[in-house]
Amino acid sequence: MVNRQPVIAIIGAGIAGLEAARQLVALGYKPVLVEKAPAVGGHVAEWNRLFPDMSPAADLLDPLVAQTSGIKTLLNTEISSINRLKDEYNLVLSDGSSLLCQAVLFSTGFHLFDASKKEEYGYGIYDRVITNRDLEQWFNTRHDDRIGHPKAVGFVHCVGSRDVKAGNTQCSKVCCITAIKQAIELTEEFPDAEVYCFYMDLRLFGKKYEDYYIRAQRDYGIHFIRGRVSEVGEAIDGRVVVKAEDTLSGKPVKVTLDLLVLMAGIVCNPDAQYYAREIGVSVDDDGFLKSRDNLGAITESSRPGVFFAGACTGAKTIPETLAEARSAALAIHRYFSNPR
Amino acid sequence: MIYQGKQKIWADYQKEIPNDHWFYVRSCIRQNFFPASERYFLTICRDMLGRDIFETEHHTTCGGIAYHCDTIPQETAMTIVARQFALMTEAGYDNLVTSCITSFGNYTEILETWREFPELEEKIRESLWKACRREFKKPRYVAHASDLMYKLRGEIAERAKFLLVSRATGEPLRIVEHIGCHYAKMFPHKGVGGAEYPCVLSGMVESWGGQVIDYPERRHCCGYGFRQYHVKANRGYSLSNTHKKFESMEPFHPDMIITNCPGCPYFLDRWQYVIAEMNGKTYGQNGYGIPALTYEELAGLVLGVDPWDLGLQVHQVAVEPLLDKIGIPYNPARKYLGMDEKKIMTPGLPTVLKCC
Amino acid sequence: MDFGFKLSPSSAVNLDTVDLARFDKLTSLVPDALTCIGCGSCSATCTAAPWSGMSVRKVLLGLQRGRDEEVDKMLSACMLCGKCTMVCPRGINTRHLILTLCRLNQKGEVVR
Amino acid sequence: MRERFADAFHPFVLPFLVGIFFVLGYCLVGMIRVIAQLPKADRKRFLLTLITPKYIWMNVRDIFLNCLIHVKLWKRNKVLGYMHSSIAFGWFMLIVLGHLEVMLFVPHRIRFFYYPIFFNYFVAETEQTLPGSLLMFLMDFFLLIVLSGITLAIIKRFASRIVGMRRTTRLSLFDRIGLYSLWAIFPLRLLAESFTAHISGGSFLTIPMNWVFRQFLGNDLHELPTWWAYSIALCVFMCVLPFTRYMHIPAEMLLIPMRNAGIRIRHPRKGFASLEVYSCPSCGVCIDACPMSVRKANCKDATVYLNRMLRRGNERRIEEISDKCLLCGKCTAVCQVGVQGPELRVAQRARRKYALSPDFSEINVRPMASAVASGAGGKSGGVLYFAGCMTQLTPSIRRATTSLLDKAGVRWQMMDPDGGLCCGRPLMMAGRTDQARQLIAKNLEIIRASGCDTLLLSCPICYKVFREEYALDDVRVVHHSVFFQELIASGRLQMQREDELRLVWHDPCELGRGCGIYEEPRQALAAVGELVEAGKHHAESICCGGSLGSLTLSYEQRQPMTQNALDNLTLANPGTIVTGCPLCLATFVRAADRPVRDLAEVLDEHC
Repeated sequence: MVNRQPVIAIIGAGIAGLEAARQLVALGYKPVLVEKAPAVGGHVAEWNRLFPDMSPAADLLDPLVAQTSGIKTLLNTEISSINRLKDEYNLVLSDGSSLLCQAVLFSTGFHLFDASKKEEYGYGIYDRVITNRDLEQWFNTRHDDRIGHPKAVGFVHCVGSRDVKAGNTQCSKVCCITAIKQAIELTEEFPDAEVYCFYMDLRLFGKKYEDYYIRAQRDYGIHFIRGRVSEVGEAIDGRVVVKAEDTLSGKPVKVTLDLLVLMAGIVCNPDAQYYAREIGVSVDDDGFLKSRDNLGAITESSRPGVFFAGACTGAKTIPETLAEARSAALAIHRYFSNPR
Repeated sequence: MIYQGKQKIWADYQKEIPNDHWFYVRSCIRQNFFPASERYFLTICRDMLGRDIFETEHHTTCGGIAYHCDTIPQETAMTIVARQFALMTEAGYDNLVTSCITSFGNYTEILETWREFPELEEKIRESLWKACRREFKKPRYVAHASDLMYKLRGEIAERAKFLLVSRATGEPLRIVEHIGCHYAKMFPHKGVGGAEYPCVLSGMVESWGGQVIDYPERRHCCGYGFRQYHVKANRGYSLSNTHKKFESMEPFHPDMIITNCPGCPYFLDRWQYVIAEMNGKTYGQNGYGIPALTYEELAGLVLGVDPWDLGLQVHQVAVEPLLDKIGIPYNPARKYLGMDEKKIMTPGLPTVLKCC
Repeated sequence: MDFGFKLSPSSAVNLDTVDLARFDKLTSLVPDALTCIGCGSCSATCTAAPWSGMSVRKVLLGLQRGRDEEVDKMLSACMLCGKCTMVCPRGINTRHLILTLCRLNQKGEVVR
Repeated sequence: MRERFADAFHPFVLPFLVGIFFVLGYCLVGMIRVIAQLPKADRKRFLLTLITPKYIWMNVRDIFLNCLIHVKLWKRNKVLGYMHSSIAFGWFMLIVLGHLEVMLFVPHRIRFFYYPIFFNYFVAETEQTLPGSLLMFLMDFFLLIVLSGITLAIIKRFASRIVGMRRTTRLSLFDRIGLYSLWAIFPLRLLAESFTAHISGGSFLTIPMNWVFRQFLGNDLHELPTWWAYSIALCVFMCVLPFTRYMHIPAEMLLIPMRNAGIRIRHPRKGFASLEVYSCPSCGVCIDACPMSVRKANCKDATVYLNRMLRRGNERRIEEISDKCLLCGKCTAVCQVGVQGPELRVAQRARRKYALSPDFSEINVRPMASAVASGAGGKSGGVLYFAGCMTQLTPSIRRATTSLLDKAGVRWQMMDPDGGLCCGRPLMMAGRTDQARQLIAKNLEIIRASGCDTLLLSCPICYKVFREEYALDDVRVVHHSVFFQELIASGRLQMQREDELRLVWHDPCELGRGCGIYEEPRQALAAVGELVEAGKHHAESICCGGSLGSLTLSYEQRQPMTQNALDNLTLANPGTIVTGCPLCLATFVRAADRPVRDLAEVLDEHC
């Protein structure tokens, strides 16, 4: 039915959006990337090195950005509203203009859980408490007064994940391996530091993740304590006193740390939820966008012409996100090639 | 410590506290522990700040202790509480202010339960009617007396005769605030400032010139724990928890502890003597203890009430060093004189803990 | 003065003060000891366990939590039958681990 | 024959005299020390055997067969056998014949040590006599034999594969000196005797060489230096001998009588042990044999190196080698001298100091004892089956064993139905004998209580220790392979043979080399299918790599050993690998490409 070149709006120019755009171009379409940030790349652009091979994030991102540089990309552009026409969608953009498209691809990604909501951990209150993102940025910039030269560091897994009280019951999937990656990087940075990981379960499902875990144990001597941190206090010297239960010995443990890293979990991008409601795409009870079918059609919504890629439907690793972006591109291609 | 961080959280936990017209219910145990506190709460609110606070001799316990000791079912506690509400309704009030933290927790818990299970409320209304032919309206606002004091802290500051600063150095006093467990730990949104960083007391301290110190075991229970202290076999456990708090606050050298719960000031005060006897260890400056005051006593001091009228002589830990530090005048001779200016007996001195 | 009750010692483990000398020496001699994931296979299959509560997992944990008496009690129950070595999913040579540990004194020195 | 010199002396004999007295003195002192270091009981026992005709005969025979003829080596490798016996026996004969000559021609010189050695220098031939020329002939003959041996030795040194050895030991400096001086001795003797053959006479070897030399050597100036060289070579060899592997020559001559007397290793460095260490010829046969040496790994941990390190007192290596060993006993099986590598190591482990030792005194086995007692129902006799720790991990063995017992209608009961105590063998292997004794005492209590007359074991590790360390005189301790074979032989178990079933039997170390049980399991298997043999089998079977003997080998290090053992077992491409040890089973199952079963399982399926 491709009587004229259809317009495909891709909301969010993170790796999912960029990869999908790249594939769509390869398939002969002219997608439009809408990004509210001043630059493309999304979260990955903020990351330093990526598990499981410690490869620089730039190695992944730069080629992707280079190959999508020709594609029409609206930066600093938010979407004030979307409305559904017959078999088209009208995006009203923050600059007042509107974008009429035949297909919308949600590559809106995720939001990092706001760690300050877990008040007992004192993020934003104690000087020595930071998040996984803060640490990752420190790896990039080396500027963060909170870090200094720690002798004892703690990682708290599942901050705002698998936590009814935080309104997030699902597992954020990538935090365990991220914590291990960052713990290893910190140990390399500060070899004399004792590093503790407080976990509920270790979920190291991915390729090479387990080897990584073994290395963290044997080669880096990182201490893994099975138990959730209950509360954090501040000692007179400004260091943080962390309390948890070591559930394997059934004893409460207390440790004073120079740095506490909160592994903030992954929640759905609230903008995505808003857009979705506007065009009647349902949001799942975990807060992420609801696919037509979680097995066979994860990239397709219940609405014709609306597609998903990446973390907007749930926590994803980078390979998963890229794979979904590609399959979303194909789904869009199928959508335009087969007459409805 | 990032102060803005706390302010941000406090902003999320503000509760509406009406300015006037309160129905006051007392605590079961405070009158024995620090009798002047409740009295001066009324004096300050009514006489000094001209608020309308009503109380009736007909009110009883709220059943909180019995409930938390598992000696009565919640329905019983609810019926008792319903009766207090009836008294309030009959008196024509709909703001309830409690002197006791456990009562506050109990009232809050019951109202929340009724909100979730209206049929239960109906049942209680029925049993109250059967029991004493009374009916009640639920209070529009339930506050703890410390909430009200928090609300009035500004007015008190305006009338302040003394500020919580060292007269010698002009430095603000270092003050530990201790919040009763039942204040906000059950329902964070019912307490001023929430459960993790409550500002109900720290708010008073700051507006009266003091400096709040935050220490690792700040959140920890004072150790009273109804099931612990009341059973002698568990009393050591009760003591141990208090000890834990003192060990944790020791390096901060606090000038005083301020609390908003009946049990806490009592145990934080008396256990200092017991610990001193057991371990020979004291936590205040040169052999003294750390005075543990109620917020009413503190307000009284700020407003220039005579320490002995505030009943500070019934504290185990001597308050004189604190008074001297602030520069509050007092007459040592009057310390153990009763209302009738006749000498009540002078207590014997402990062997370790230094007292005056 | 006797009040009829006492201060009870805290059951909490203070990781700031735990002495890891023995554990560190052990892991320098048997690095695999670090790779324990506390699965409990060793305890489940242990021949000595029914008699003594022996558990290699708990031994390793106890060392890191400063519970030396428990550790020594468990060690002195081991019969070296080697079943734990057979079942360990991380392939830790638990017999070597135990024998090495038995050679260390509380200060973590190899006795000669 | 007449003497050439009235004083019957020449300075060139001095080096030889120095050497011979030194070596004899050294050995004498050594011998006395070894005997003195024996525990009292052992010493008494040993000295008694020296005057018991039966033992005397045994000793003489063994020394002759082993030290001179090297029969064991012949059986193993003809070339090596010839090489060794030619040198040893040939040299021995040269010495004997030398003395015969002296006694025959100049009897009054027999008291001179050097005379028989340098006979040809000191005498001149007057007339040819039959015995004379016969002796001369024999001398040349044996010299030729020895020389042939030496030639082989030289070839072996530079191309060991030719004589069928993959890896040999690297020689220490002293060993080299000893080796080269040994090589030198006999060619020099040949030269020396050839040079003097026109005076002293000679035979088919020396006479012609003498004639040849005389064609181009005008004078006799070179004669004396050669005799000097010969004497010096002897001196060097004998002086370095105590510090070389050649020490095994004298040591073995004491080792054999001691072993015949049944002396055992009690201390890793003293008495019998030191004798074994010195008896090691460091031929390196144990390197190839050692299951740990697969893929060129752990070559330096073979028994030959343990012996070398024990002689050098390199404590760190001694400890390392002692702890690593699987204690499979194969090195002893292939050793020409029979050095007991495992026993040496266990003795070494037993010397170790521990900060903490097991204590099982708390364990109360009365409940188990009364359980088996009531299980026996007051009746004495019957079979008590002890499954043991490892069988708990391989319940199939336990099921099959008990099922077979039922099929045979044997009255039996379990000793450890819900798990029991360890048999103590693993502790023994770790050198913790006293602790093992505690467990043994506890188990004895249970066994005694059962009143059984047979203790049945499906685990060779248990079997060995029950057999050797438990005082169960009135109770028969039997491994299930033997027990079931008897039941089959006596017809109480009827087997259906399955012709297309190809089975290979893996001899578990503890059962085969450990207890000498090889045939019964094979006979039993032959009753159910076609039995094929592994590449190496019986006493030379290869350890599965799972052995409890090793204290330090990691799982990764063991895997290639297991694989190697499996490759050896599957050479004849059997359908099923059968073993009689739960540990071997569990180890093989992980890596095998075909079914691995316990003997009991296979029998049970065909019964």
